[in-house]
Amino acid sequence: MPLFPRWTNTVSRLSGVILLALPAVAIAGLMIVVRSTWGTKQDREVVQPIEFDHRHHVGDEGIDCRYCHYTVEKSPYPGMPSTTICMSCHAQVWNKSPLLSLVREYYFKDRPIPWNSVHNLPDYVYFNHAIHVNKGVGCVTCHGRVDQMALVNQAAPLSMGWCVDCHRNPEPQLRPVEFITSMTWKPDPSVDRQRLGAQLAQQYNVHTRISCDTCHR
Amino acid sequence: MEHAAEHAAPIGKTFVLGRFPTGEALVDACYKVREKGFDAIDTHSPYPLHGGDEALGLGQSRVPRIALTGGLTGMFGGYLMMVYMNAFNWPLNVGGRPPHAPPSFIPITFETTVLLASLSIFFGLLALMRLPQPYHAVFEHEGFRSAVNDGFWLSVALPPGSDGKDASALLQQLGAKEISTVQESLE
Amino acid sequence: MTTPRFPLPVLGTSVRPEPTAVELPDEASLAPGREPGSEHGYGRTYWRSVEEQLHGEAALPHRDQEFPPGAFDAPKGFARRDFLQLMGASVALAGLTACTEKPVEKILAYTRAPDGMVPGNPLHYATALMNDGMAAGILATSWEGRPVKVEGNPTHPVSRGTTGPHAQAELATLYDPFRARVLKERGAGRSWRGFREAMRQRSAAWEKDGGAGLRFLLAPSSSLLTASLRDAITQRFPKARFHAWSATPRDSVYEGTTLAFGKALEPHHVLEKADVVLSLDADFLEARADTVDQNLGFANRRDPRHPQGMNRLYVVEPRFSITGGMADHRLRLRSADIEGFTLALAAELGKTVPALAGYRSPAAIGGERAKFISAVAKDLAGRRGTSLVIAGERQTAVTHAVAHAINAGLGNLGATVTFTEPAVLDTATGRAGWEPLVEELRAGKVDTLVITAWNPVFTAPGDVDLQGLLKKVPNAIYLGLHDDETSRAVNWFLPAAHPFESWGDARSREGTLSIVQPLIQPLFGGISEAELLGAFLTDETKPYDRLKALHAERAKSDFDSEWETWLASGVVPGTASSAVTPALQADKVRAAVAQLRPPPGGLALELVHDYKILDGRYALNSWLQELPDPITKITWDNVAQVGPGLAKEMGIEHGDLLLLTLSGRSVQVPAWVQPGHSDEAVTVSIGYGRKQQTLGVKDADEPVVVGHDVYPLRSAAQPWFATGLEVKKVGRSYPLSHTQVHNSTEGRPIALMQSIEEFEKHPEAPELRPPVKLAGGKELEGSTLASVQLGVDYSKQQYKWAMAVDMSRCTGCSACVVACQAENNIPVVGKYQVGRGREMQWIRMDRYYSGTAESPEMVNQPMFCQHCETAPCEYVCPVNATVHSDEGLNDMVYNRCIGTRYCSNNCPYKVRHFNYLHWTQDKSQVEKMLMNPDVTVRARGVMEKCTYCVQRIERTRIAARIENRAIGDGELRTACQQVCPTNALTFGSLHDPKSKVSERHADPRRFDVLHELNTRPRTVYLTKIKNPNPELG
Amino acid sequence: MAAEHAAAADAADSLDTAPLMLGKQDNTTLTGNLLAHVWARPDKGWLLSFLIALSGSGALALAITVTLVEGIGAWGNNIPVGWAFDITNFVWWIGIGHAGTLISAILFLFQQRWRTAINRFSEAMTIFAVMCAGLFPLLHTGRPWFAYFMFPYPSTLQMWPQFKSPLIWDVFAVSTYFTVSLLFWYLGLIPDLASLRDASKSTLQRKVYGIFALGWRGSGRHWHNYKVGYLLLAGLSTPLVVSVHTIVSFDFAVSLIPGWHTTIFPPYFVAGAVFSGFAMVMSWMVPARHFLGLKHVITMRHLENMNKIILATGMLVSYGYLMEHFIAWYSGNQFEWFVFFNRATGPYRGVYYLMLFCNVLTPQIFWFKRARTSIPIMFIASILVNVGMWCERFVIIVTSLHRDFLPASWDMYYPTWVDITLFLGTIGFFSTLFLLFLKFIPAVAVSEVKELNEELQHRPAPITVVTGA
Repeated sequence: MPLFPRWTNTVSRLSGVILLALPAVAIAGLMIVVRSTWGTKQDREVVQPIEFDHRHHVGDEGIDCRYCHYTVEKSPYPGMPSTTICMSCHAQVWNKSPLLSLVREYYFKDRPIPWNSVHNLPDYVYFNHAIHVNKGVGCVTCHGRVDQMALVNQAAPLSMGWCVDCHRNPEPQLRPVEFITSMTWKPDPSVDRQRLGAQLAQQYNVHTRISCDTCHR
Repeated sequence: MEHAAEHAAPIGKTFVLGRFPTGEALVDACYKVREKGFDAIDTHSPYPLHGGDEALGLGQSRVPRIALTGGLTGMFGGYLMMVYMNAFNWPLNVGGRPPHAPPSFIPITFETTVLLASLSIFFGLLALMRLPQPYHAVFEHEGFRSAVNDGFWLSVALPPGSDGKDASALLQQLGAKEISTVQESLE
Repeated sequence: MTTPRFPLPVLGTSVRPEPTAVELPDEASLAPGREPGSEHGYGRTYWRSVEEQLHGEAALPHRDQEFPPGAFDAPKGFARRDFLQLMGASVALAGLTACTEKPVEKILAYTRAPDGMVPGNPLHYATALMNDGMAAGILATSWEGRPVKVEGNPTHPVSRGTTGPHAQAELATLYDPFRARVLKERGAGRSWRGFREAMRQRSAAWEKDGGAGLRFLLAPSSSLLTASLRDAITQRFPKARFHAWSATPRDSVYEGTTLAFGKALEPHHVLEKADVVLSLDADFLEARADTVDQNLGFANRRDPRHPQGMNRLYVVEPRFSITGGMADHRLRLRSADIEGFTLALAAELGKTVPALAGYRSPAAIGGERAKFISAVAKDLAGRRGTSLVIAGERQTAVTHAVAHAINAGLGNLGATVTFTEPAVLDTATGRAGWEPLVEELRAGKVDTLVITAWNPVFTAPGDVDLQGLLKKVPNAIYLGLHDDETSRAVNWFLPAAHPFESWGDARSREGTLSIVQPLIQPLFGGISEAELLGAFLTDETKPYDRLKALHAERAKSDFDSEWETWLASGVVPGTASSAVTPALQADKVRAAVAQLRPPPGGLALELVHDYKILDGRYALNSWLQELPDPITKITWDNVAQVGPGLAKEMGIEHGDLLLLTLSGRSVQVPAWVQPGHSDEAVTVSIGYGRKQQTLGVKDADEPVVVGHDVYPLRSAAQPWFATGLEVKKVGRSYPLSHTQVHNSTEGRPIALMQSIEEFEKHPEAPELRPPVKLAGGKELEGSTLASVQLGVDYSKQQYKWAMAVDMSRCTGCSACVVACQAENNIPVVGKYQVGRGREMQWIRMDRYYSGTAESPEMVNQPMFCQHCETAPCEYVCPVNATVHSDEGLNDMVYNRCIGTRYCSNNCPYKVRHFNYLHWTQDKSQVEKMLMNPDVTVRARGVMEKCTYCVQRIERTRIAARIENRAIGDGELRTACQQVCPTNALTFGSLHDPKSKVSERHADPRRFDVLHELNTRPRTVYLTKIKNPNPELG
Repeated sequence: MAAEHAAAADAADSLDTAPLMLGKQDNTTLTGNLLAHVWARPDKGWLLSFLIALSGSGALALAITVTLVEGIGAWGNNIPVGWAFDITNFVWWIGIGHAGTLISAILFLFQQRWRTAINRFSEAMTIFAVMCAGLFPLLHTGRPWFAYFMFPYPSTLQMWPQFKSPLIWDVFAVSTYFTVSLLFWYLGLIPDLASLRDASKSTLQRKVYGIFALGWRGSGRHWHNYKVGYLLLAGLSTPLVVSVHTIVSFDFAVSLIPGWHTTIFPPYFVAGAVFSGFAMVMSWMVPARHFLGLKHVITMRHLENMNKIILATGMLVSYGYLMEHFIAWYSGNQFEWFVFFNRATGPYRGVYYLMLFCNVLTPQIFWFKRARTSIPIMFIASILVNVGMWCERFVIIVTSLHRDFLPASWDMYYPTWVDITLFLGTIGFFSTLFLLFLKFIPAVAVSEVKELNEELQHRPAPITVVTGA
């Protein structure tokens, strides 16, 4: 009577193959996960203390981004609107709306509104809004169609690779600064995108750097 | 084999086993058995037999070619990987050294060469030897356990249909001590 | 650091017009020993109340995201740390970064955005810092209401845009979580209102007797506000008296002028004009806040190419001081003998200078000293009107007077030394200042004593038992930053507001008035001196209004607009006191001299204020404690410095505990054998030896005693030096942590020094032939060796950053080290870890001695990352964590670093520092406010090093690129360059041939440290040039 | 043909001083006593030593935990001494591993008959030593949980490793070395596992060994390929083993620190590795052959040959020292010269002189046959050599770092208890694995010994490794 029955041949070879394949599969899986929208947090829904609807303000009312995010052109930070800015309209408009009761409460108590940050870079990354906005990188390029978002969510992966890709070849992303905040601007199809980009890069003297100290300090 | 499968109900291979007192006896026997027209034979011994390969009429081994292929893959793969990563995909200014620095790439190239060669040898061997194969018909015979310790066995695979009488007889006359006919089980 | 702007102080959410003390809810909530940074930590209560009001507990912000009100996105600064911490701690267990889920960060915007503030861009507010009452103007860089960096104010005459180490470290004091936060009466919490009430009740009694028992012991001050308050108080209580006390009195200076000119005057030394300088134990180069301008004046004349030629410095002193290190010739002398030396010099000069005839040396002087004197005299006499004799603050009035006489005789008055009325309110801040008070205390005449001087119980000389005397005072009040010896001895203790937290004014040495404006609300509800004094008046006016009222009449046109200009620029124009040209009362001086007797021989005790913690007022400042002493390189300790001769004679070695006994009182101090130190004296610095919480130190959560207290040896009569010292070896040794164990260059061509003649003969640095030019002849390259490998072509880039250090100018004051620490969030590691060679300061101030142990020469070489073009650290990093930027910076990417330490091993300069432990862990909220949000806070296990302040480069670059212009030379300065009092450091782009740094790179004195390794450093050094007197050869 | 063989045999004989195998053996007896120690129940001695070794491994686990929780600060390392015990241990262990590969591969290529009895043993040692060594490159990093940055994988950062760094070479070299040694060892083990499988009485043992034996049945067709494969692996391992320690030496030679920046390092490190490796084999074999009753296959001849190699490599190492010092003086480079001056006179001179004693003087005793054949002497000598080689690495690493170019940066290094525990812990870990090996796997290559036995009995020729007709 032999030690092992015949079927063990198949089993043993199969298990051998699996043993080798397992780590490979695991590593591949991890790589896929970090690239997935879950890994990049793009699918994460961030609920805000106040139901602020960008669709309404940007889309319907067509308010320029810079009206609220007022320091985006001169500061690394886009500038979150101070409650005063909300009230500047909502003192007259909807000044009784229950939706805005919290805003009024914060305002009259002179307390800041604790917004939840959506685009959250690691703290060792120094992204500067001012330079990008001044050199023709539009809001929509990174933040997506905010005018169509009820609840703002992260549009781009914001991975280093994603940043570097653009820094290596910015031209296709550039647009005339007068349309910087436009959500709908499309380059005139007749002109070649790359050419237009190159021309803008010339005009705004864009030269992107990929040295580490560009973002890490 | 297929033929048999088509017509009759499948039956496992049959082997005739015979143990010989010494390696030399076994080797001689091989020649004789092959003269008698049994080509599907194999020896089983605790260590490689002298002239065993010739006795079984085996030619050049394929292992060296496998090794060479693996080695070359490792060599070029390794070097090109480094060139791509450090010189092509993202050439960084590292201490003013040239991004493509052949001397610095040699050690890893060597390692990858050896690594892939060795892996291909090992797994190539397993493939050539059809291992792992915990079950084989020869194990059906309890006495065959001596084959890896102190016994020298000759196994003759019988052509389909043959009952193996002639083979056993032959072995007997060649001086095999312990002769038995084993059949491969099907489950 | 964009182009400096001086915006107006923001009135509104971020900075309130006047500090307000916390109204304490009830005594119960004031359990003593409250944990720092918790309930009464700035902000905490604030936020909690809001959040709770609005949404209750649930809505409380994540504990790591608390920050001052009005701070926008401030979590960046803090969360960065926490994030890296997370990596360090939890990832260690989790194993993968992906496994750490960061909590959603909160963004808190202003309710009403203050005008002029752009969140994310720092503002610079002008204010002033005082040392013993005398101001130096500074600019504070403020992030959303959070001051995180101090710079000198270029428009201020004393600061001239630079500061010393203390101003840089002031922020560590401001954000010290161990600062007192509770107003107490005999240990029990009280409220500010309660205190005022108590005073009001007492004032009834004082009004009757005119305040006969009301006494004030104030810190030296030049504040006009304080002056006006004092007048007001004396008006209300005519018999009330004011005294000033400082453990570092400048009395002898004023007594000296009184003796020489008949009235107390403030001397100013115009070192820029002086060809020959003689320092009589005057350490005028120590870069103290009130005298920092002298460094620049002196350094400008150390340049061999200076039109008036290079100056020559003689120093006579007992110990080896910073100034002594810069001297061309030094004479070791006990302080007690310096009087005699001065007279001998005067006598010698008298031979040629008629005005000085008739001086006689009390004791016969021979040998080396005589030689020295004659040489100096000859040199001085040869430079009439351009020579200068400076007497040190530790010296006697007579020495000062004779020094003045010599200057007068040499016609230096009005030329190299000028005089103004003193800016300080009290010229007597030492013994003379408080002796009457002590008498009254002894007599028990004082019923109320208000103390704002820093911790007099601790700083009182050994023969005055102030603690005991205070017991006799029924109502003793102390205003202090910390709970200390004095606060325990009084019955009312008031937590003081830091100068950065309160309104006030101050004058600099030469009188210029600066308005002191608050940069932040009082963190711990501190009270300013002005407020305290105000409590003794009937009108409730706030200091802010008093101040404006006081200065109202200065305005030429519209007060409010001018007022804001004053605030913005940091100085009130036209307030510098006019120079007076006094007449020397030669006969009086001679008379005084006639009394002199030669001092007794034997060992002398030399007390000095510490370079780092002065008289101890900075003892709790961890940045200064960790700063290596400029001379001894010792951290976290004071030592008894002995000369090499004495050490040999007594068999003393580093760290041996010595028992110092003087007139019956004795203390134990660890010994330090100091080259160049007098063999007849033992020098100890005051201020150490207090049990203290050492802030930010990994291994010491418990309070520990730091250093050794030598105040007991001090006597009121002889504050600075006394003969008759007995020294005994205790037989035990004491562990000292110093950052440099080896003091000689081993003859290696590292820190080069040459005499002026050699320099004239062949101007190139000895180790270096003129810099080679590349093909094209433009590029100046670091190496002079024929290179085995081609350089990288940097000419395509707009800038090519580089640095140059002029070692002729560097005094080693170490201001840069602290500035770097403040700018780059460099952690403090504590005495034990420093002892293990793990200090983190990015600048290592290398100090080498040459020559004999008796009269060594000192070379200082600030050593930081050289940003080698062929950096050895880079090619050994396995993960590309340190690589070159396109502009030639040696980038260190913390988040890529895995910490193999190979780069440090392969760095020939050993300027990289490794986070061996998690230094930045568990900091209180208050400490976190100190962090510069522009710089990553490093976690455990990563390498770090000088980055050429890359965060400043990038900010300036972005600002410039937005305006589509290039960065101008000098627009961008590194922290160390900006602070340097002697302008020894230059930074800029080599592509601009006119830039300062290009000039220095082209200077013949330029040499590259270890250039033979072909590292091609971007940081180069200029040889130190000395100007010895041939006669003393 | 036969004539040549005979000649070769005689040539081999003239060197054969002592027999390679004692007594008359046949396959049955060999099977019996070579496998005996596997069947035997663990005796007291084994249990005791295993317990000690196990506690050593425990200590290692503790030290590792402390290091991970506290950080590298738990060690004595500082600036300037960024590497100390960690890398010293790494180099030491890697070096020890080399003897195994040398014996099994190089001696195999040279057809040294005496290798057969000891190769299995030393290969096992290689593998365990490399495991211990591998710990340190990982542990010594400040953030080991990011060590995967060192592997070339496509990351979302688009960052790659930096292939100019010797550390990366190390990563590849050590992992390759480990993999290849493991394959080589296992390949050689297969026939013996089969032998165990079929010789055992208990079904459980049969099944367990059976699984690892992969169903080996001593088939002639298998042997046909097997021999070639084994030979090729041996052929690959030979340059590999040389490359590994060469690359390890590059860690130092490629840097510019005086005392590290030396062209002689590669050969001198390899020699040192073999030196210490053989010593370690000796230290284990002497007791093993005694307790496992292998004296008849591991004879005095083996031990003596090994002692000869220890002597030879010892001389190479001594030559290395000599050259280092000579060149340092001859170069006229003051930094270089100072380092060696400092080694002999500086604060670490004790270690330096211990190194000289153990590595230069100790082996000299093997000039004498009496010493070469005396068990106690060779045992003590082998221990001393191991100590000496550890000191050598310490001297090279620490004394070079603690005083390099700028005197202002000089400082001292003192180990902490964690440093020491880590080192002793690895020794415990090594012993644990080794004792397990001795318990469950035949300590000598059974089938090879049988083959050798065959050879010796009717000595036709040395083992032929040429295949085909």
